[in-house]
Amino acid sequence: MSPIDFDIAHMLAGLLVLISFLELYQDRLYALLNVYAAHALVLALSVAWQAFIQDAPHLYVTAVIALVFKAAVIPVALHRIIVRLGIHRGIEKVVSIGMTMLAGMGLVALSLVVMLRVTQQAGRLAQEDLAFALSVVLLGLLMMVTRRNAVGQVVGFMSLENGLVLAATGAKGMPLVVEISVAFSILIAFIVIGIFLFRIRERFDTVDVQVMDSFRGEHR
Amino acid sequence: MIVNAVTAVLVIPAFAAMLLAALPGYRLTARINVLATALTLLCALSLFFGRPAAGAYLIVDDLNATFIVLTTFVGFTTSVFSASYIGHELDIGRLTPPFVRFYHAMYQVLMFAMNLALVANNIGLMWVAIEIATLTTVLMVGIYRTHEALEAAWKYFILGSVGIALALFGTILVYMAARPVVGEGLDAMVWSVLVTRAGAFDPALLDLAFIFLLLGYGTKVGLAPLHAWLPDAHAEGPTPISAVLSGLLLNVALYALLRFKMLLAANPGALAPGPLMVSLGLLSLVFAAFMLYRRRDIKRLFAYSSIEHMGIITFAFGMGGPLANFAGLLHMTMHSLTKSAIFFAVGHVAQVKGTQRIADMGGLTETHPLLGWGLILGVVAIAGLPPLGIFMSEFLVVSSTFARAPLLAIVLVLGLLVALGGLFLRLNSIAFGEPRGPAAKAQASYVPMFAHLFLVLIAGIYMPPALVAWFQNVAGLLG
Amino acid sequence: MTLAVILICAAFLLALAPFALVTRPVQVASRLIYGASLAVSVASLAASLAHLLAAAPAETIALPLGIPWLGAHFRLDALSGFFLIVVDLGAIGASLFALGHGLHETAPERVLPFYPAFLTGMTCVVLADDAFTFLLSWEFMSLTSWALVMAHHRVPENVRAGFIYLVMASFGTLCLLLGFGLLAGSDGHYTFAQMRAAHPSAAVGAMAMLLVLFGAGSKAGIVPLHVWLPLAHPAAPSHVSALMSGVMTKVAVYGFIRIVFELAGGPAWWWSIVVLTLAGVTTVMGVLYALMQHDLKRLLAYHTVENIGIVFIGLGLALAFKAYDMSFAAALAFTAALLHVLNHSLFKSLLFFGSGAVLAATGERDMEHLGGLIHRMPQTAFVFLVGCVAISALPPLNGFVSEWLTFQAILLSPQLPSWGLKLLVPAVGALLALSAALAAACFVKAYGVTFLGRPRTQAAKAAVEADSFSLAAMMLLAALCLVAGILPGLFIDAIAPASSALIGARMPAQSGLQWLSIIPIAASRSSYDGLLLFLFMIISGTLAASAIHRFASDRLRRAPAWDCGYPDPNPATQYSAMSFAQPIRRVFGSVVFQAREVAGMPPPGDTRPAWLKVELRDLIWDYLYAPLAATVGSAAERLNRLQFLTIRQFLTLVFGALVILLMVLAVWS
Amino acid sequence: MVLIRDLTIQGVQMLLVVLLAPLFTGFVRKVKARLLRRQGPPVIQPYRDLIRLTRKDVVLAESASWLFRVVPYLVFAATWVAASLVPTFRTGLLFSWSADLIAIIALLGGARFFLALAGLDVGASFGGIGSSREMMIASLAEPAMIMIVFTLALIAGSTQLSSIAAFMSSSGVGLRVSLALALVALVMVAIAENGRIPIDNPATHLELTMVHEAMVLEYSGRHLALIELAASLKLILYASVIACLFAPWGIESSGASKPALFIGVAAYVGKLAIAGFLLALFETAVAKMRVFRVPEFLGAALMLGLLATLLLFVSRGL
Repeated sequence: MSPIDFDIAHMLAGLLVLISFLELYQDRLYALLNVYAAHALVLALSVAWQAFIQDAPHLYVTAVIALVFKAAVIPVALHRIIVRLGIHRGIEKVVSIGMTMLAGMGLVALSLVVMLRVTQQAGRLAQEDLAFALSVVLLGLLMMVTRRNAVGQVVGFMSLENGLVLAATGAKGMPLVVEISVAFSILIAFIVIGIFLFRIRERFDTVDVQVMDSFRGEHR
Repeated sequence: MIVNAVTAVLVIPAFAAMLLAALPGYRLTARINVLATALTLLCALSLFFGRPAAGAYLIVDDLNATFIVLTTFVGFTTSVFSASYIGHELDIGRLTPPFVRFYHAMYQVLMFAMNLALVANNIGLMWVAIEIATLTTVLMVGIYRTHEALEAAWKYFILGSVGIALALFGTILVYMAARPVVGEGLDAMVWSVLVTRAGAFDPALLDLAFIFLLLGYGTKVGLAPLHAWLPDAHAEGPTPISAVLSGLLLNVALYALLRFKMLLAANPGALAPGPLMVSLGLLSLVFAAFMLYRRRDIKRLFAYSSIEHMGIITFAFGMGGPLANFAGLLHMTMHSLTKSAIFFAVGHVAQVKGTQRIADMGGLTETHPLLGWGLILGVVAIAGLPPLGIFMSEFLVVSSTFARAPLLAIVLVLGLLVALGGLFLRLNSIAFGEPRGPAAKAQASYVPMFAHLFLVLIAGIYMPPALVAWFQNVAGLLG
Repeated sequence: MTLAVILICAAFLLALAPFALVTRPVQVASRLIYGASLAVSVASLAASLAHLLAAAPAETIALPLGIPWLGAHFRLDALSGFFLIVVDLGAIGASLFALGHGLHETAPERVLPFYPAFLTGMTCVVLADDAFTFLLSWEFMSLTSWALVMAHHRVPENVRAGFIYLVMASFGTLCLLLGFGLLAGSDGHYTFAQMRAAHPSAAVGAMAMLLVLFGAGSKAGIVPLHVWLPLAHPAAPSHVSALMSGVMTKVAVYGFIRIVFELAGGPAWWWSIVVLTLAGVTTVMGVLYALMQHDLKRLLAYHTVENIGIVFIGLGLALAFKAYDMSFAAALAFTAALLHVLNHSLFKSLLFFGSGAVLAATGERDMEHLGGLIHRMPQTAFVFLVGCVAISALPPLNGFVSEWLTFQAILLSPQLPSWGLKLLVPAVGALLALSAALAAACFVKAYGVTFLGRPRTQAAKAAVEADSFSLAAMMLLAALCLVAGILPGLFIDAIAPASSALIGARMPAQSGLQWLSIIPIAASRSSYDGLLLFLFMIISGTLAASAIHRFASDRLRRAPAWDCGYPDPNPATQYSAMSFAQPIRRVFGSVVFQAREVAGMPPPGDTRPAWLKVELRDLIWDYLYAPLAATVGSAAERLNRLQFLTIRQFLTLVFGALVILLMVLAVWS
Repeated sequence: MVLIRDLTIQGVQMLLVVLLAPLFTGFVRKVKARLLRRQGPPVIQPYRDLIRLTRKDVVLAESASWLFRVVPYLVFAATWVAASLVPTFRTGLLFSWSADLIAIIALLGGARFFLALAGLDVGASFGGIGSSREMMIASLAEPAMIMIVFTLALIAGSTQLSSIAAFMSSSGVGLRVSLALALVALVMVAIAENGRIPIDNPATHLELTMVHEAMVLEYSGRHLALIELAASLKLILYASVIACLFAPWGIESSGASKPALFIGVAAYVGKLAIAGFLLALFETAVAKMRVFRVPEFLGAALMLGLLATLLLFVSRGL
């Protein structure tokens, strides 16, 4: 592998982490969706680049899925849902953005420490890829738990999943990557449909607590 | 493809699912459902006598043969139970015919997915199968379309998805660990290859992978604090599904964990998976034990009891060693049989009383003696009282633990005691006291329930040597 | 062969259970079950008596049941033979009693299936020779008796009693399980034969002893683990109460003896301090609790606590002597304990039968609603009186013999080298004497208020004598009480093989002695002859009676009671159970129960009645169990909030678990 | 031959105690009266009372049961048996080995048990008062007594009265603190057990503080006579026990010479006289206490008994 290949891969993966941070930073839904689209775009690029340098043509399929489905269809669909259902445009947060960012930094540090320690045998590419992927996963989770808003959480889950795809493509020669990304796309579609169809607007954490609480768990 | 027993346990449910999706009517479909599960069970039983060699995708070895037989057996009895249960649901109009069709199809898909997860030799395939199983059950949990059911299904879906994502990450990491040793490509995901070469893997990477797998599949197993979906999903779905969830799906997820634990056990440098499993197991046990006390919904009560028992099983496997592993396997089997029997009973109870609220169902032994005593017997079994099978496994777990780690055993014992208290506190207000609620006769088949309990009873007193040898062999495999 | 016979008997009993469900009508089922139980128990008793009296060597049988690679081991030796006799005697009495009494049962379908199974459980505990079989039978015994306690489940108290019972029973089982876990070691040597051969280290032995003390003690009813006992025993049907109090607690004692004296290795001297302290407290607390009761069956149940304390005093002494290799004294103490086991099982069953007969005749357990039954139920009253005398440890009945032997063992304590024991044992002796005297007071109360005086309610006035089966059972036991009281030598000799096996020594042979008296150590030291005393009393009483009737007036007039000239026809003016206990409550109750009496006396001219309220607190419950229950409750309440989190918060839990595990991995070296 | 002789001696002992008992009671009453500067009834008045009572009809309460009629005989028999086993003028009585000191206490306990039952039998309120107080007193007196037995048994190595007496008359005893404490405790117990002042007043009736008299309130005629006789027997029994334990001088031991027997009887009568005098003196000197002070009194006896036992180890240690 030539250094330039490596550098590009590295740069793309790093960019993904950076965009994850950007997502954390957003406080408007539309902006968040846009940033997510960028996230998926970078992922598609990264996967494509991996397909290129690993000489693994099936990865292009994954890249295409990422590009079409995640970078375009889903954000648009979510956009429409927001409009149709009249969801509040702001993002309610549990902790302030600053704190979230700090926590995010901590998570990135944690994932770097963990990954760099454990993957010494793997190639450098895989090593750093994995470190970034883990960061993205953790940041996605962080987003899910710090956003009260359903759409925010869906975006969190999607970026988490992007991290997984990044890891899967980084793992050289891994079979089933395409299948996995298809499976996840279906999963996400389900979530979006769930939000749309069942009008589960704010079930992650409700705005109108009193109404929704009565359906949660055992009746109090 | 040569049709052998292994493919049969996959093909039959898959085919039945398609058939059931297409067929209308209730009586016929319910019978087909039973027939399909019976056939699957027969095929699974034939695995005891001869099994095909492991392929790149499918494998049957001593470990999963046990699981397959257990799964197909409970699947069969549950389908029998489901026939009478769903009939009643149709009668009272809680379910409409289209939904019944959907339900039957999904039931077979679920059986297919679980069997696939069990026979999969490829860790990626296993992951996919478990995901299918999860999604199927999500749909089944939400089948009643009530607010509560949707809420439960949604919660299950979200938490399950996150779990599935974490498990996938772990799977990728295992592949990464295997790749330098086994080489790129499919082989690095084939379990039978992995386990023979695991000694050479990078231990640190395996450790990390195991953490993700533990959390990912642990979510499915229902270990605290990843359990949140479990009680609601059990409570709001149709009871046959609760029985299958508790009796089978949790086992399947645990089975996946065990497979990976074996990888770690085969690697001398890796972190011992024991302590992690032991602590999560104990945490689940103690947590669920306390949660039993404030339950007001009968199905949630037993859902928490499932968490508790999954904790015990995880604990036993975490302790390791032939005795504890044997106990864990035995406990798992006994728990599947008992818990599904309890859910059968609970299903009928909820139907005759028209509610799931414990407060509204007093004096069950007075109004419905057979049902009431069946439920009591089930609770007695699940609380680990003799002469039923769980007593034996708890005996082995506790006594073998106390000699090795006294403090853990004491926590374990306290957890068991608290759980027993919680279960019987609730049972008392269900089965005893002044009768409350309707006393109409139940239109139900008690055969599956008592068949399970009978098996559990027999196992508590006498276990056939062949089965024991089998278990011992598997316990040895688990390390 | 004997063992096989007994096991077949046990299996037969178990097989009876399903017949209870299918046989109709219920009367037939009742006769069938109890009759068959009676017959089987007689057979089993004959077998075990034959084994014990012939001093036959131990027999073992291994069946391919239980833990597969281990099998179920059974063993019949002197100790288990002795306890089998206790179990079978109790079973015979209870079955015979139930042949008549069982027809009064309101919920026979909840009693009949479990009754024979309960007997099987007790038999199997005594015979078990490996840890698994032992615990299985032990917990099976608990479970079946729990079901029997729940027979009258519509009474909320009973449901609560059953709950507490089951939790305590499981606590005990789990303690025993841990104890066995220790003794079995990590290799899983679960058979008693392996444990006997293992010679555990001092620390393991001590831990096991403590665990067994908790485990068996909770079943036997040692204070402070006794709380379930006075709730559960009375809740069951009376013949079952008799079995639970008279026999099941003895099976628990058996468990303690078997494990501590045989499997846990040589005792350390301080074991006996623990046992003796608990036993002394148990004895006195048991009887004080009993004195405060006015529920007849509960009073009897508390007396079981007291008597278990006496048994454990004997066992504690035996441990002390054994620790210092004073095997002769140990044999004396051990024999005293075992004899008391037998005696208590006899008279406690008898008393519970009596209370059952009263319950059947009047529907009342509350003594304050009874009275004057001696007129309506003279035969029951007579046999109940025998039981009362026996349990109050009065000569010439059997209760006195075992307490006397215990005193003799206590008197050997100065020879113990340990100063702690030297000083403790006399104090325990004082407690024992105190409890004996209080027991007498308590049974004067129980008998006097229930059977004597005038009927306090219509129910008591309308009572009828018990049926002949019940009476036969009670008379059988009363006769046995007398026989064991006047011919104790025979019983002591029967215990000797058990004592030789476990202590390594036995009391000198008694049956050959002049006049059948018993001499524990030496004739100059102490001796007792119940037979002679009995004859002596009969002769002198007859002498006095005949002399008076011969030489003086034998005329008799009936007249209203004098009562110092203030007779009141209202039976409520009689002394009640509460008022009888008042002096003792004043003396002991203020400390032990924080008893408070609140009296309200209306001013002169006010026609309202005066009132007196007595408040008693159960300190053990208040300071031990209530906080425990509150802790569990509050923990449950706090944790229960986790049921009502939002999905996001649940996700936070998952996330937190992930981060923590990752951090652990990061710092892992 | 020896058996017949022993039987005779045992018979003499039985007759002796039963004959002396009323006399002893009468003697105490007389001394008390004299100490109070009253003339007092003649010493043989108790005999007259008993004879008169036996001639009278029994008036039985309507609610009384068969137990009520049996109890006097039982009480008398138990007390008599107990009293005939205490060495008075001779140790090693024929049947003395059939019951040791503990058994004697238990026999008395049995007598009290039945008497208390009889108190409850009629169903009148006074009987209940008596029974309940009697059992309360007994519940403290009996353990105290047992502790005294412990002390003596530990010193003498026996609970057999004969052996203890023999040991006490031997030279090996010496003066011991424990023995002194035990003596004091024993006297206190004896006072309580016999219902003497300050615990109970045997001469009163119809007083809220009465114990024994309240129990036997419904008895009349021959029944009452037996009970009264049993009470006297109990008193003389305690006097004899104290005498043979703490003043074992003059008791004939195993030898059977007739002069020794006569010396024994004479010594016994002398000891009884002294005991009776001391009792009367004590009773005139103190006042009756409230019933709820009794536990304190007996609690003190119990403590003394326990202390005596424990001090034994100390004095042995020296």
